[in-house]
This record gives sequence, C-alpha cells and structure tokens, in this order.
Amino acid sequence: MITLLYFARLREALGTGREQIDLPAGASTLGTLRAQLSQRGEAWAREMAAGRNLRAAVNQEIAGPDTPVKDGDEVAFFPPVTGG
Amino acid sequence: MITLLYFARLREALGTGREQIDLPAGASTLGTLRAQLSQRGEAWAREMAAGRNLRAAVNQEIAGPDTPVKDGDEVAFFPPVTGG
Amino acid sequence: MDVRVQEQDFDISAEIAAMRSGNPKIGAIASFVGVVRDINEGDSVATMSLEHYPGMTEKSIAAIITEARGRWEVLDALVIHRVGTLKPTDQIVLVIVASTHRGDAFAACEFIMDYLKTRAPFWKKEITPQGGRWVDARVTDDRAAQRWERDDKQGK
Amino acid sequence: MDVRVQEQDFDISAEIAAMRSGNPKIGAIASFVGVVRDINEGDSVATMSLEHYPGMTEKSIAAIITEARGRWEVLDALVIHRVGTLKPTDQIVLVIVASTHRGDAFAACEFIMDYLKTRAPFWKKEITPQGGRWVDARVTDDRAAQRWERDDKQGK
Repeated sequence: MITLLYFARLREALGTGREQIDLPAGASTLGTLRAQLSQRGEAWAREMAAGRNLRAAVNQEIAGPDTPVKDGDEVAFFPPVTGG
Repeated sequence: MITLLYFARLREALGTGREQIDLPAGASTLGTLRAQLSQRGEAWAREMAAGRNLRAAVNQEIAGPDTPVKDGDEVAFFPPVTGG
Repeated sequence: MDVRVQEQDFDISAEIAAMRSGNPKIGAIASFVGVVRDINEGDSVATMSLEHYPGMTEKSIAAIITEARGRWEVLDALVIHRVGTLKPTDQIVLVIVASTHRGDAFAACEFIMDYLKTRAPFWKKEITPQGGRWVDARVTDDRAAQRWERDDKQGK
Repeated sequence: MDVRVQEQDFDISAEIAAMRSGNPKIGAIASFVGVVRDINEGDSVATMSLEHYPGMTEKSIAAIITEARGRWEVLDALVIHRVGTLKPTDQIVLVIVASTHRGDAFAACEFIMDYLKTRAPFWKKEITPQGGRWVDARVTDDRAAQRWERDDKQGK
C-alpha cells in the first residue's frame, strides 16, 4: 500500500485529496507511478500529463521523476506552491 | 551672531553644548571657523585639530570645510554618528 | 528556532519581545510580514483561502531555516504561516530573524522568505465575486529564490 | 511616511497594523528592530544613553526615506528612534517599509537602516561599571552605507 495525496487545484480537478492504493506493478519510481495514474481517465490524463507543471514529494521531501517509490511511502502531487 | 552646537564626546570635552557668538572676522567658511575655534585653548586645540575625525552641519545639513558660514547660521560640530 | 502553521493571527511585538528577552546577544532583528492585497492581477479579491500539506510544511520550513543558519549568523528565527480563510489587509506570513548584526539578520530573513515562496507547500485560492481561482506561481518568485543559488556559485 | 524621536518604547504590531489598514495595496512589510546588546567590544554594558541633535535628526531621516522612495516602490515607511537611557534587550530603533512586493520592502528597509547608521545624528554612550564611554563609529557601518553608492555607479 502507498498513500497518495493531492493538493489545491489538483485535488479539485481529480475530485480526491487522499487515497490508499496498492503500489501498481512497474511503478517503482515517481515518474512511472505518475504515468500509471495518468491512465485512470480523462481528468487524470490531463492533470498528470508529462507536460503539466506538477510538483511531487515522496515521504514529504520534494522528489523528481527518478525518485524511488516503495511500499508504505506517502506520495504527494501538487501544483507549484504559492504561499507567503 | 551665529549659534554653535556641540554634541556627545565633543560637548563633554569642551564643557559646553551651545553658545552664541559673533561670527569671527575671517571665518567665512566652516573650515576657517573651525581653525578660529581651535585657538580658544588646550581642549579646543585638541578637539578642533585638523586631523581630528569631526563632522559638522550648517543649518542642520551635513557640511564640509568649504561650506559658507554667515550671520544667523546654526553651526554644529560632532563626532561620527553612532545611532541605531 | 520555531515554525508554526495556524489559522489564528499573530502578534509580531510579542514574538520579538520573547526573542529579545531570551538572548541578550541579540542586536538586530529583521522581520517580514506578508499581507493579503486587495488587487491581484486585476480582480478585486473578496477573500483568500490557504491550503497546505500538514507535516511537509513544517519540515520544509525547518529545512529552510537550517540552511539559513549555515550561511549567516542566526541567533533565533521564527516562521508563522497562516492557513484557512483570510481577507485583504490580513497578515499571512511572519518571518523573524535575530542576529548580532543587521547584515546577517536582513540576508537570512529575505533568504527564508524567498525559499518559503518556492519550497513550502502552501497554495492560495482567491475567492472573488466571479468565483474561486487558484493563484498561479510567479516566475519572479522562482527568480528570487534562484538569486541565492547564483550567489553560492559565484562565491559572493 | 513618519519619523519619530522619542524616549518611550514602541509597539511594532500597532505600527504595522496602522500601515496595513491604511493602504490595501500593501502586500509586503519589511521591518528592522535594533536592540541594546549586553556585550559591546568586551565590556558588559549596564545601561546606554542616547543623545541626538533635535531638528536635524528628523530632517536627516526624512531625507533618507525620500531617497529610498526614489529608488524603490515604497507605499509607506516609518522610522522610530529612541533617545535617553536604555538597557540591554531594550529596543532602540524601528524601521518599517511597506511595499507591493517584498524585494522593494527588504531593499528599502535595509537601505534606510544603513544610511541612518552613518547620517542621522545620534550618539551612544555606554555606562559600564568602569564608567561612561562614547561608542566609536564602526568602519563596517560606513562600508554598509557605501554599498548603496557603489550600486548606483554600477547601475545595478
């Protein structure tokens, strides 16, 4: 199981903020996980598209496409931050 | 008449903070006024000496040796500032 | 060193007083307060809603403060970031840095603010009469943060 | 824009709140608080006495603020400088600059502080158990102020 979190515009577009799923087969990195998620349907394809300016964190640390993802991880996807 | 003001260490060394005097003959600039004042005695010679790191203002504006001094002016001498 | 994420407002006087009394070596305190503006890219903002990533927020700000402490003399630092609903003229964020001298305090305070703008997981949504709109990240914020990286490379 | 020289303490929260409510375009408020340290070049400071040049003080600070407004976008600015007797951990000086964006607020605030340190007629006297001693001007303060002049020449 991994925990998936979505924030802000992404959370609204996907209609969910948090889910727990089994780590999909072949999704051993953030990049491959994102590619898998993009196949869930229209909103997912649009929001998770490779060209989309999306940020991600694995276990609350900023992560890139090559960051490994393993069972038990907390993986978050979100738009560029706009705090302050 | 001109008003002379002395601040901080200078005020204490000269034993006065404010005086009014007739503009001395030949003291048409800050530099010549300072030279005249340095002839008033030992403390004056020491504190007003040319090599002494002293600042001055004429009518509350920072002034240099060539700044004109005329009747009615307020002339202040003081050490480099140390506020803040 | 302290990081707080909260809905309630903050009192900069009280925070600075606590820092001052806590360390008599402090000579300089630089601070920054971010405020909700009523105009953002043309529309009038009625209210603003701030979302964040609990857990990661605090960690990422703590990491920014740690990085600032490695670059400058920082005797104490505090970051408070508000979340929830805010309205124009409300305070959003507070950064306070205390040091012996003002150069360090100013630099570390601006550094923390610039990095917070690009690294701390907060998202602003403007609620205008026309509806809600997520605020886009600004290129100028990325540039402001990158400045500090250039400084490193040039050894300035 | 306001300049105050006073014996009593100041409340940065109240001053920032007044600025915020006065101008809804304000998005960034940078501020600086100078604090009496207990150690200055080795001796322990029991108290500190601040003298100034009434009239010229206010004028010179107002001129510094005017110069800052010519260089950066400054929506509001306030300088409060205390005089009289102060003790360690007391606040000495407050500079607040409000702008639309934080880069302008930080730069103008640091500029005002650096210029105030070399141009505003205040003098500090430390009263230690060994007696009174006028604080010497620091070369680092001259350098900090000169930085802004170099920036001009380089057109930065």
